[in-house]
Amino acid sequence: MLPTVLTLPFVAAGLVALFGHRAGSKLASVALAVPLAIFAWLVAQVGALPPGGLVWSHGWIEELGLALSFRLDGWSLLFALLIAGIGTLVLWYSRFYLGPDEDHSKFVLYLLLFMGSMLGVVFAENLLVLYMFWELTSISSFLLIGYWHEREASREGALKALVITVIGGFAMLVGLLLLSLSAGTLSVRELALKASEIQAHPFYPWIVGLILAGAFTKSAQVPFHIWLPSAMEAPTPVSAYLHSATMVKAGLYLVGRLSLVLGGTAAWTYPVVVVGLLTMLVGSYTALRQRDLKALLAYSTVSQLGFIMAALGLGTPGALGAAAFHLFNHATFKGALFLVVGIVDHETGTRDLAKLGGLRRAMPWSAAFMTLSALSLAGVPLLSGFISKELIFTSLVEAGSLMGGLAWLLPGVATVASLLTALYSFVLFHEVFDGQARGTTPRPAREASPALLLSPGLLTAVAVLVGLGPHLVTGSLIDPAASALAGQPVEIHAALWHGVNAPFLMSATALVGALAFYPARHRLRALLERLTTRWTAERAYQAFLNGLMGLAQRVTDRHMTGRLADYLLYILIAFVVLVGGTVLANGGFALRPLDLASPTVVELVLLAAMVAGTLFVVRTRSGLAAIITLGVVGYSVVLLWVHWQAPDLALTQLVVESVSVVLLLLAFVHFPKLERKPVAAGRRRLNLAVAVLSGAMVSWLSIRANGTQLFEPISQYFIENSLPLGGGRNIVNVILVDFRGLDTLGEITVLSIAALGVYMLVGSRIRRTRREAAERQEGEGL
Amino acid sequence: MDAFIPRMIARLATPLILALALYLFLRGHHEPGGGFIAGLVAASALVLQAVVGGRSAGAKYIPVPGWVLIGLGLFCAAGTGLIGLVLGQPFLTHYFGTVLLGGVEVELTTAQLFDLGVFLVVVGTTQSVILNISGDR
Amino acid sequence: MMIVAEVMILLGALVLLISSYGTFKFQDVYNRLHAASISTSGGALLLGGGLSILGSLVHGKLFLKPLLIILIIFLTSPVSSHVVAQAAYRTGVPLVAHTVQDDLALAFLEW
Amino acid sequence: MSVLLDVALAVLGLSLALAFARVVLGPTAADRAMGLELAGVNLLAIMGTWSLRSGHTEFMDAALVLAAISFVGTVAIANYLGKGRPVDDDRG
Repeated sequence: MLPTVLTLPFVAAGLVALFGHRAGSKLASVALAVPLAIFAWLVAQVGALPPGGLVWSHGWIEELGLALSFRLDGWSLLFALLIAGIGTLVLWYSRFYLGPDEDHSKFVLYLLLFMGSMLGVVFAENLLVLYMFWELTSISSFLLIGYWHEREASREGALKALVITVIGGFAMLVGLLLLSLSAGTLSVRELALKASEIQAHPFYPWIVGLILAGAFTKSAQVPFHIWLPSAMEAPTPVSAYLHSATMVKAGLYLVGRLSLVLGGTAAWTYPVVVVGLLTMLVGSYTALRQRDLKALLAYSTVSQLGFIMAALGLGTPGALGAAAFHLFNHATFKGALFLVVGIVDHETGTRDLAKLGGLRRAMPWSAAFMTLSALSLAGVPLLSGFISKELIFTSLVEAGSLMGGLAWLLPGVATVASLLTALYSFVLFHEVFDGQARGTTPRPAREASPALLLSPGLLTAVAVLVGLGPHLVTGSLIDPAASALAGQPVEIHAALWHGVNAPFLMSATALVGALAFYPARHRLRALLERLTTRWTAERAYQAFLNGLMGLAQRVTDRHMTGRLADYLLYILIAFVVLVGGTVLANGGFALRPLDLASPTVVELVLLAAMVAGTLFVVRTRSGLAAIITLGVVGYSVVLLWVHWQAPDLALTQLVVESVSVVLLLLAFVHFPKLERKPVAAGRRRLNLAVAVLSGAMVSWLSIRANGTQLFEPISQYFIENSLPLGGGRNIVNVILVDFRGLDTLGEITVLSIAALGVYMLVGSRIRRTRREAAERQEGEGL
Repeated sequence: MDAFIPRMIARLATPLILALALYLFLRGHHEPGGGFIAGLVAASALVLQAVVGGRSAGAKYIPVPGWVLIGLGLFCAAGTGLIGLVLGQPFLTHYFGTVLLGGVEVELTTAQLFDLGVFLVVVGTTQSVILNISGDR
Repeated sequence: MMIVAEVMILLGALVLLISSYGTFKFQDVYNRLHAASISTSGGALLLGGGLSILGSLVHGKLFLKPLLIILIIFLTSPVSSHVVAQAAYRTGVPLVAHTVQDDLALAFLEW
Repeated sequence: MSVLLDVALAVLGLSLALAFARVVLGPTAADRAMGLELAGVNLLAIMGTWSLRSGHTEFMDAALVLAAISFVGTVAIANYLGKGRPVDDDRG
C-alpha cells in the first residue's frame, strides 16, 4: 500500500499536467481528492502501525546497496499527516485565493509534485532515496516560489532558496555517502543498530558536519535563514504549506531520524542546540522589526524551527516527545496564521502593518482565528502552544542542570526569545485588527468568503482542541513518533496544568514581560533596527554571489579571446603538460631499445613529400593554396596506406581527404577573408615551441605504445572469429559494427551533435548576415 | 554560361557516384567498404550537387533536411541494438543468416542495418553542414 | 600476351610522366591544362587498357574494372579542365605574353 | 613479369612527385587545382598498378572511388575560385 500512496500524487500531477488546463479553477477542488485520500489512509494507520513500522522494499541496484525501500513509523506518520492534512486544506484554500485568470493547473501541478516528493522524504528508508526526494522538494519549492515568474522579486527569491538549499543538500549528500561508507549500509534501520561503530569512525565529525549543513540550510537555521523571508514572494498558500508546515521541517525530520544513529555525543548535541537557540533568538527579534505581515511570520517560523531543532538536539526521550508535539502544534497554528494573513492580503490588498488596523469589525472571523492562533504561538495557557512550549522548557531546564555553571544559559535564552515571540504575536492581532485604522488600504476591508475561511478555521480549531485536551493527540500520535526516534517507548505526560515549576515560571516571565514591553514596542523596534543592520547574512550571501560571478567573468574574458589559435594553444599546452607530466613521472622517457622496422625508400620519399607539403601549408599566405596543399599531403598518406597493404584505410583516408577539402572550401568562401593578423614574435616562438613539443610527444607515445606489450594483443581474437561470430570477412568493418558496436553508436551520436552544433553556430550567423544585407538593401531602396 | 557545363555533367555523375556508394555499402561486410565510407562517398555526390547547382539543387536532390536523416540513422543504429535486447541478449548483439532472395542466396545481417544507421548519419551530417554553410535551410 | 600488357602499362606511365613534366614547360595555366589533359586521355587509355588485359590474364576471367575507371575519367576530366580554365579566366589570370588572339574576351563581355 | 611493373611504378612515382611540385609551386590557385587533379590521376594510376602488382584487387575499388571524388574536389575548387568572396590569392 505504501508505494501506491507515494506514487498517487505523482500520477495525479501527471494527469493535471495533461488535462489540467481544461478544468480551470475547479481543478483545485478536483485534485483535492488525492491528499484527502492519503490523509484518510494515514489516519487509519494511526495506532495500527506494526512495531517496526510498515516496510516495503524493492531491489534497485543491489551492487550499490541501493534499494527502493520505504518505511512508515511513528515519526514519518506524524509528518505524513501534516503533509497530507495541511495539503488538503491549502489546495482547497488556493482554489479561492488564486484569481480566475491565474494558471491554476500549473499551481496544482507543482503543489502535487511537492506533496509527492515530501512524502517521499518522510517515507524513505534508503539514504539515497531520501536524498533524491529531498532535492525534488527543493526543485518544487523553486517552481512554487517563482510561480509569479513575471515578478523580479519572485525569481530572485526562488533562485536564492534554490542556491542555498541545493548547496546544503549537496553537502548532505557527501555526508550521507560517508555515513553509508562508515557503516556499510544505506538503510536507516541498519544504521541505527551500528550507531556506536559509526560514532567511533574517523569520518564521524565530517558526517555530522555535512549532514547538519544540509538540515540547517533546509530548515533555515542561522546563518542560512535568509532564503525563507525572500521565499515569501510565493503565493500565500505556498508560504503556509511549504515554508511553515512541511518543507522547512524536512531538516528537523532528518535530525530527528538520525539522532538515534549520530546523536548522544557532544559533537552532535552542542552544535544543534546552540544553532537552534541562536536561530530562535535571531528569528524572534528580527520578526519584531518587520513591517510586512508575511515577513514577520517568516522570521517567526525561523525562530520556532530553531526552538524545535534545539529540543531535537537534546536527544533525551522527553525532549524528543516535546519537539514532536511542538512541531505538530506549530504546523497547525502557524499554518492558520499564514492563511489569515493571506485573507487580509486578499481582501485589503496590503500586508503592511502601517496601513492596517481596526479590521476587527469588518473581518470578525479572520480576527478571531488570528487572535487564537497568535496566542497559541505566544504560549498563552489553555492553548496548544503553551503545553508543548512548557514541555520543551522542562527538557531545557533538565539539560541546563547537567551543564553545571551555565545551567541558566539554555532556559535563559529560551525565555528571552519566548518573550519576543509573545511580543510579535500580540503585534500580529492587535495592530492588524484592533485600534483604529491608520492608513487607507487599497481595497475596503470586508470579510472573506466562508470557503476561504474554512481552512484557517479548521487549523485554529485543531490548535484550540489540542490545547484543551492534549491527550487527544499525544497518546496516539506524538508518543509513537517520539518512541520511533528514541528507539524506546516514550510516554509524555502532557496536561493542562503542570503545576508551578521552573518551566511555568519561564512562560509566566515571558508573557508578563511581553505585556510590559508592548506599549514600548516602537522604541524597541528602533533600537533593534540600529543594532542589527550592520552585518547580516543577507549581505554575506550577496557578496558571495557577486564575488563568484566576478571571478567567472574575469576568467572567461581572459581566455575566450575569440581566436581559434588561442584555443588550440590552450588545448595543446594542457595536453603536453598533463600527458608529458604523467609519462615523465612514470619514467616513460627511459630510452629502451626501439624495435622499429627500418624505413624503406618509398616511405622516406613519402615522408619528404609530407614534410614539404606541411611546410608549405604553414608558410603560405593564401588560404586556398593551404587547403589544396593539405589535400596533397593527404594523398601522400593514402600512398602510405597503399604501400602498407591497407585498402580499407586507403579508401577511407582518400574519401575523408576530398570531402574535407571541399567542406573547408565551403566554409572558407562564406567567412571573412582570412586576414593574417601580425603575430607578435614572442607569441610566434611560443607557438613553435608548443607545436614541436606536442608533435614530439605524440610520436614518442606512438613509438612507445607499440613497443610495450602490457596485454597480449586482441587482434588474434578478432582475426579468428570475425567470420564465425560476426559473419563477415572484412574484419575492420565487423569490429566497427559488431564487436565494438557500442563505440560506433557513441561516435555517430557525437557526429550528430557536431552537425547540430554547426547548424546552430554557422546557420544563425549566416542568416543574421543575410538579414543585415536585406535590411541594407531596403535602406538603399528607400 | 556560368556553371552550365559542370551542372550538366554533375547531373550525370551524381547517380554514378551514388551507385558507387551503394556498391561500397552493400559489400561492406566482406570487402573494404562499409557505412562510413559509403556515407562519405554519397556525401561527396551531394556536395557536387550543392557546389555545381548552387543551394537549391543540393537540397532538391535529397528533399529531406539533414537532421531528419541524422535522426533516422541514429534510430536505425539504436533500433538494431534493441532487437538484441528484446531477445534477451545483451544490447547490440547481431544476428546473421542466409536468406533465399529470388533464388539468389543472399546473406543478410542486422549489422547491415546498423551500418545503414551509420550511413544515414554521415550523409545527414554532411547534408546539414553543407546546406547550412551554403546558406540554405 | 603478358608482355604486351606490361609494355602498354609502361607506355601509359611514361605518358603520365611527360604530361606532368609538360606542366612545367608551359608558362600560363591554359597551356598547362593542355599538358595535363594528355594524361587523362592518352595516358589513362593506355594504362587502363594494359591493366585490364593484365588483370584478366592474371585472374583468368575478364577483368573490366580498369575500363570502368577509364570511363569515369573520360567523363569527368574534360569538364574539370574546362571549369579550371574558366575559373582562371574569370579571376583574371593573365595569358602568356606572346598570345596572338583571345577569342574568349569577346564572349566574356556579354555575360 | 614484375620487372616492367616496377619500372612503371617508379615512373608513376616520379610523375606524382612532379604533380606535387606543381601544386606546391603553382603560382595561381588554378594551377594548384589542376595540380591536385593531376596528382589524383597519378595516384589513381599507382593504385591501379600496385593492386595488380601485389595481388590485392581491393585497391582497384579505391582507385574507382578516387576518380569520382577528385572530380568533385576539382569542380568545387574551381567553382569557388570564381564566385564567392575574393579568396586571397598570392597571384604570381
